[in-house]
Amino acid sequence: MGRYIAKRLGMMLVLLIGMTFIVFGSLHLASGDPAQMVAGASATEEDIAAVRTSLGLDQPFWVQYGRYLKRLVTVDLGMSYTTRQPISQEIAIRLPFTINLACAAIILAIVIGIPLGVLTAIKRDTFVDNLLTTTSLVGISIPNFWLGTMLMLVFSVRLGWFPSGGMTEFFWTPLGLRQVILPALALSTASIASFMRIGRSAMLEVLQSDYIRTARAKGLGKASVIFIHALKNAMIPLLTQFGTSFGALLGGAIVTEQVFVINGVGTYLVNAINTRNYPVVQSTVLVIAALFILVNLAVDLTYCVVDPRIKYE
Amino acid sequence: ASDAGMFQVVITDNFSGMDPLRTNDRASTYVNAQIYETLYFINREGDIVPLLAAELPSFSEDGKTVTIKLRDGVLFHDGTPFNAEAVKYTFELIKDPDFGSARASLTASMDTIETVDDLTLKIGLKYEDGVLTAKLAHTNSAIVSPTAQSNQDLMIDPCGTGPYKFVSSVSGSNVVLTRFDDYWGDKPAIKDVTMTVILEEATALARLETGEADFIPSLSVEALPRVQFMQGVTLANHDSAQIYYVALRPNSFVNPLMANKDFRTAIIKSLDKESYVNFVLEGHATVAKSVIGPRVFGYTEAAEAADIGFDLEGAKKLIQDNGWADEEIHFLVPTSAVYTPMGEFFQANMKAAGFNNVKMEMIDWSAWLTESKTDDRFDVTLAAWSKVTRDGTELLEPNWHSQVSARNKINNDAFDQLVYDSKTTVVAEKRVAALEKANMMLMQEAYAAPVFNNENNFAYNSVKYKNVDLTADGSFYIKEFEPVD
Amino acid sequence: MTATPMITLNKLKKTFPVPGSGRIRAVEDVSLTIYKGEKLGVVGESGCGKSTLGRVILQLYRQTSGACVYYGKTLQEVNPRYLGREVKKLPIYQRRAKQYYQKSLQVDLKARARRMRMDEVSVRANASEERRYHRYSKKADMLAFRAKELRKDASRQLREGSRTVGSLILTRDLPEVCRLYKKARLALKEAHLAYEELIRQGKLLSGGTSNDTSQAIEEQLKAHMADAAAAINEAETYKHQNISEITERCFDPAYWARLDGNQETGINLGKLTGREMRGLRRDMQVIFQDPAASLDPRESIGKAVEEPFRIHTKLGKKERKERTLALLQEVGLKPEHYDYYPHQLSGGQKQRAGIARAIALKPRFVVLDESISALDVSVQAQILQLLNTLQEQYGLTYFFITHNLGVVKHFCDRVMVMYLGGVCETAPVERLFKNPLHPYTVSLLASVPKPQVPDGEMADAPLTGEVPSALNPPSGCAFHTRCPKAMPVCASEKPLPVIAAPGHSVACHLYQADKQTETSHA
Amino acid sequence: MTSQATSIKHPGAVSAAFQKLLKNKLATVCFFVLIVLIILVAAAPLVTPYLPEDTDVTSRLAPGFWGKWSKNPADVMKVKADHPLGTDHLGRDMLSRLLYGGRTSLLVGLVSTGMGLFWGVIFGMLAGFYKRLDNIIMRFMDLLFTFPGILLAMLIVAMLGASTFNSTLAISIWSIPSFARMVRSRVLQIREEDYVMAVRSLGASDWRILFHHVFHNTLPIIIVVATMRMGSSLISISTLSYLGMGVPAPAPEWGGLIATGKNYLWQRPSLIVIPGLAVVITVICFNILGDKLRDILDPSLKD
Ligand SMILES: Nc1ncnc2c1ncn2[C@@H]1O[C@H](COP(=O)(O)OP(=O)(O)OP(=O)(O)O)[C@@H](O)[C@H]1O
Ligand SMILES: Nc1ncnc2c1ncn2[C@@H]1O[C@H](COP(=O)(O)OP(=O)(O)OP(=O)(O)O)[C@@H](O)[C@H]1O
Ligand SMILES: [Mg+2]
Ligand SMILES: [Mg+2]
Repeated sequence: MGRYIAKRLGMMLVLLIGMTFIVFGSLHLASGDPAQMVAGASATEEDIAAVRTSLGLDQPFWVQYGRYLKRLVTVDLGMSYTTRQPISQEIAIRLPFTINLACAAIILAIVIGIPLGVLTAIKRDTFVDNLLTTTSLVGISIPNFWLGTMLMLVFSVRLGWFPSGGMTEFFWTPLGLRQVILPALALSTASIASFMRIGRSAMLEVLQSDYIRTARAKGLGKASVIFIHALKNAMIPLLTQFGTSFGALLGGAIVTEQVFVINGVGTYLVNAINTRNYPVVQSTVLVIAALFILVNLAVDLTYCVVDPRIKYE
Repeated sequence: ASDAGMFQVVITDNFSGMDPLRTNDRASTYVNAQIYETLYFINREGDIVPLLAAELPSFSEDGKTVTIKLRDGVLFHDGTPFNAEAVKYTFELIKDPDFGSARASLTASMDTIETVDDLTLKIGLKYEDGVLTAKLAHTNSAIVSPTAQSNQDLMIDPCGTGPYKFVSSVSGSNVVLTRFDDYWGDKPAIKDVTMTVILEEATALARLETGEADFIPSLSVEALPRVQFMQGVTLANHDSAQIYYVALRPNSFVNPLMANKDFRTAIIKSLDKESYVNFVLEGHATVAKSVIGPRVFGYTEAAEAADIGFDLEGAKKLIQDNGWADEEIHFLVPTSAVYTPMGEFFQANMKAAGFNNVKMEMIDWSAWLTESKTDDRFDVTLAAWSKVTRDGTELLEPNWHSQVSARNKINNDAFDQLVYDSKTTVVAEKRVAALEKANMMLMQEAYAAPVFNNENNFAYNSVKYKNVDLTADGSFYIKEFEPVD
Repeated sequence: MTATPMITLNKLKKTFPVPGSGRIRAVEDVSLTIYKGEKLGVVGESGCGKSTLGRVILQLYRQTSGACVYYGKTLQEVNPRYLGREVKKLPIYQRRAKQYYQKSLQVDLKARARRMRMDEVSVRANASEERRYHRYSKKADMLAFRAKELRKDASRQLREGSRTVGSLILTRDLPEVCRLYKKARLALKEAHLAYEELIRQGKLLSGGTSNDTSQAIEEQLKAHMADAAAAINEAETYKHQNISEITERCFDPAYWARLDGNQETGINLGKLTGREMRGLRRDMQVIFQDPAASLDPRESIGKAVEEPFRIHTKLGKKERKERTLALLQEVGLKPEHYDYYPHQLSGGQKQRAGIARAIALKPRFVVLDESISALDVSVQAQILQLLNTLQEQYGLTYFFITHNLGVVKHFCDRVMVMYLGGVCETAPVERLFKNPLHPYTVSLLASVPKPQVPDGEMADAPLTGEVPSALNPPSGCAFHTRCPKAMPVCASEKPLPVIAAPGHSVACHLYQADKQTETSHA
Repeated sequence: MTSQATSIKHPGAVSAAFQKLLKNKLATVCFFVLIVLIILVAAAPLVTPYLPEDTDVTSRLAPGFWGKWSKNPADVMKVKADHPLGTDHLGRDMLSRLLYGGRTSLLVGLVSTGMGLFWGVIFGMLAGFYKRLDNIIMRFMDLLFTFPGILLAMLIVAMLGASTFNSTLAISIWSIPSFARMVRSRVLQIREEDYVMAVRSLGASDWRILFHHVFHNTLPIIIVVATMRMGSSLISISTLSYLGMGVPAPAPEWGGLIATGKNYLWQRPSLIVIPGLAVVITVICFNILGDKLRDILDPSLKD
């Protein structure tokens, strides 16, 4: 198990470093002169040259990359071109909202997805099963920015049930819950479909197991026991799906935040891309991807607890 | 957030920071106008009145020395006193090329700045400056506290003399202000203010509708039909000094033909600005025929004769005669609720006139600000001008003077001279004459085509607040607003 | 059987890694010579490594160690690149051998020192002394073991070197030898070019009759070959002279002979590059055990059988099809099968398609991996007849893997019996059936169901018990767990093959030390 | 199940699968919807007389045919027979914008799927076939996979600038890893098949084995994955356009139409509902087709 953990950690480190390289390298190639951006619109050639030297932009690529890594280690993500603020601070303010949204969405996905999956398994090959299975395909086919707008149109504009956007509190407060429900719903459709599939296959397995046969033979059919048994069965795929879904939700949150005007890292990133605020783009992408890697690491490590086989690997 | 006493302002533009000397975007101006003050102020009638100054400036015989008396008993938010030192410090900061002022030209005419006594300032000028007083009313020349400026980053931690002082902010997203109790003037009626940035106008409107927002200072035309029917919301407009124009770059590296006046004329003739204003803007603006608009110093009706105007047949003929149909025109359009449809519409216009190869490029507005100044970036672009100073020289000089403007690059000596003439005298008639000529030259030479003079549309919660209004340049002063009862 | 060897296997070994639990030893130290034109039957229980051996010979699996040398083509025809590399490496082999050996001597010294100390300690014996004694003894054993390993390493180096130059690897004048071999190689290269040119012309000019240019080339070829031979001859003069003192055995003529025996005059398949091996593939074919799996499901039979023509010849489309149809007919398929896909054929038909594909280019050596087991009896006979005819026509060599001892009896010339990856017994067919020596062979023959059982033959018990796992085969003789005649030595020591009679070798302790036992069985 | 599983093991599999597909009502509907859509989009000039950029501001924001039944008399008056889906804020015909926009969307989807497929298949085949390359290629793919959702595409657009080509490129790069993974796992299986060894024993070069045998046998899975990927590529391009990083205005694209339509959500919700429905329906059709194809071609993929 120790080796397993060490291997995972090493892998994560390699991925993180590879990622910094991709992010740094790709924006290094980007058009536009960062020195010009920093120096401002009215800067002269000399100003720009001075900025370039002071930022080390005249150094060879590897030196710059090395410095970049060094700064990253101290959680120094640089300065935003537009606000001249440390990016790490700006991200720290916004990240909680993005995570709030992603978490709410994943909870929604689990809470809706798995029971529906179990239902389809119990009603296997009936109309209900076919309908729900096909509907789950619809779930992954709707662009979430559009769904978000539609939800907003219906539930906040027409019906006025929920606020039409913004996020000021976390989802466990009453206000936060009202704020998060529409964006989380818009965001989670694809994940609901995935969790539904897991619920379905886990339940099918349970229904075919000896345990159920004996239970049936004995004449019991305690729904809750079956359900818990199914959940146990679904633990590993559930965890895996949790990892991948979380990534998908983080990615989707970038767009959903735009629709619902949530001041999260997604909005921050999109603005930065539009204003060519490269340091911000760089850091935001890095933070989102690193978060994803960390969540997957956590998932991997949880396997150790859940799946006894891994201990012996 | 439904704090009863909190006045909720929703801004639909990107907000960059709270240093008045370094920010020039609309959202920042909205915020900074509450926190900082200038020496002079242009009121709704267009008259310049003293604000932090005690009286209007007195010029010497030759007009090259100006003495300014300051108001007594003014305090900065950090408790330091406002005095001649502070003004001198601020102006020198603006002058300092290393500082990176948003509008260094505000102090361009100042040669020496001396403090005569604690409340008197003597400024030596390089030339007789007709725009000086107006410039001192510009938010970018707001007076900052020297101690605060040198000790903290005003971008995130502002400190001025204004009626409101800074409480907290979430970078780029909202700013909370509260009444400054040691304010020298009348105390504002509204105590607490939150200004929130919501870029999606639809969402902003939803907030207004649900009462989560009290005031939106600028609304796009698209929003108006919706706001009209909102309960308890008053929609108002105010004609403004803002001018939208099409800028043509005569020495573009993209298409060298831009140097040809007829080519530019053909472009301008193809633009159907009347239809644009009447239909797309649904009449919520007036068609502009002069670069210097009616609400700006330097406007004359005579200048409107120089406007080339929409002439589809003329444009077609020019294009056909010269075989310009396939000439590439690089049309750079900043993305915004106003510019995007305008760009699309004008591109369709140019196409209808026979330009088959108009390459329209959409670019974020703040990126446009920097990139449009680079050389081989565009042939034609859209731009707007709006200044607190509402002075024609202030419009022409930064945008077209060959020494100052990097964007439009007309490099026309005669024009430069006219602009120079317009600013180096305090005699109003002389200034107007020079500005008229320069204005006409811009239009005749097809360097620029005025499109429309904007109306500022704004909406507020009239159940809770009254006296809500904008100034002609579109900004507002919350200290004038009052709660109902 | 006056025979020229076709393929020799030297301590061929193949293991498969099994994730988590070590390695399966599918083929263990198989040494064997396959002669030109013979039909070698290979028998053994399921899983004993027959298929694997066949595939390793054809380099479909790369061997884990050992050598597989092919004599079906001459060196100048192939001119493999590894020769040059090997020649260049000769001094390295020599140097490394020396280093290993020197090191082993040092380790030996240390071991001896330990042992001396141990002896001192052993005189007195209280508890702590005893512990020290054990420590020394353990250490000494370890050192001795290391010395042995190092010496093995040294001789491994020499063995590798000897594959190219035989006992010349021992000479002090190795640089000179290398130079000469390099010269020979360059000549070979020229010869190879000339040979290829000849082939090309032979193909281009129908009938391949020699004209002036090709005669000139032939002459060049001869000249280059002569050059190469001369260079090698000159190198040979260094043989057994000026021997470098690498190991203690260097001056032993018996060792020289062994090293000379290692020298490969054929082509070591394991060292060929993929491209070179591809060139040889048309000579060496395989017909797979599972006909369904060995045909690409998405390729028609015609296409599959045509594939060799596409790969190795420049025949036109029409010609290819003609030949293919002829081939199909030859193996008993109908022309309409040309457009069939594998799933539309019966098992036997698929097998025939596989056979057709393998013999398409008239190979010299064919591995038949239970290729006719799936056929019905009449067709089996037909195919065997066909294989016989082909062999007579083209002098083919067969490596005939089967479970059907009857077929072996009638079809093969020689039989090899395998058990758990190793060779138990190799013998001419009549001899093996008349006089099986290895207990395993005896049981195997006894297991064949016979229509009537003659009374006297019930003495041999048929095979019983489970086949041990190839993951950790039994120590010593692999068969000892099931052997009716197992002796204590069988469990501890691996029997070496011994020549029981001309052409008959057997690996069993029964015949190891004492050859008289051989007769007892008969 | 087993009969299905074996049914893919022959060459007519794809056409046979297609026949089977048409036995499924839902799949048939989807198939024909897509066919109709492609025909409409390809024949756009015949369907509508307007070009997508033709402005007519006098009839801006006209409602579509449904306006006839509107309770609002102003809307009823605005209905124009020749704008069956109404017009946008510049008076451009929505039908033509929808159809020409569909051209862009489908084309970008197709090209990006194709490009992603091309490289994904190459990387997947190399990784699956050569153990030496496996690690390096797949680790790189893992790396690309660590950018969740559309983030990688956004990074690429941020780097290259927004344009139709760049967004196509971004989406295709983004889809390479999932193709590569799928193909690799299939190739790993195929590589161990006897027929691959048989062909090798004939002396076939690796290239021949890879492209004549391995590739052919990965085809079913490639078809399935590509069909489903078409759906996600379409979503991606419309998302990028919505964010202003995809197809630049004024060229119509479904996501871009939604983005502009959003400004008129209250006056003319159809401006956003219609292009949205177009995206959803198209993507659903691709996904359902892919799903059914998977059931038929590769039942092992079904959980
Ligand atoms: N590709 C492989 N990977 C791992 N192990 C293998 C592989 N191929 C064969 N083996 C193992 O090697 C051993 C020998 O297998 P092989 O196929 O050579 O047997 P065989 O003698 O041909 O048997 P049969 O008569 O049943 O065909 C077996 O234990 C088998 O499990
Ligand atoms: N799917 C198919 N399509 C067309 N022809 C087929 C198909 N399957 C079998 N055939 C033909 O039907 C005949 C009988 O095939 P079948 O597989 O039943 O033979 P079999 O009796 O099992 O023979 P074998 O002993 O060789 O396995 C063969 O000629 C074969 O080519
Ligand atoms: Mg076998
Ligand atoms: Mg059969």
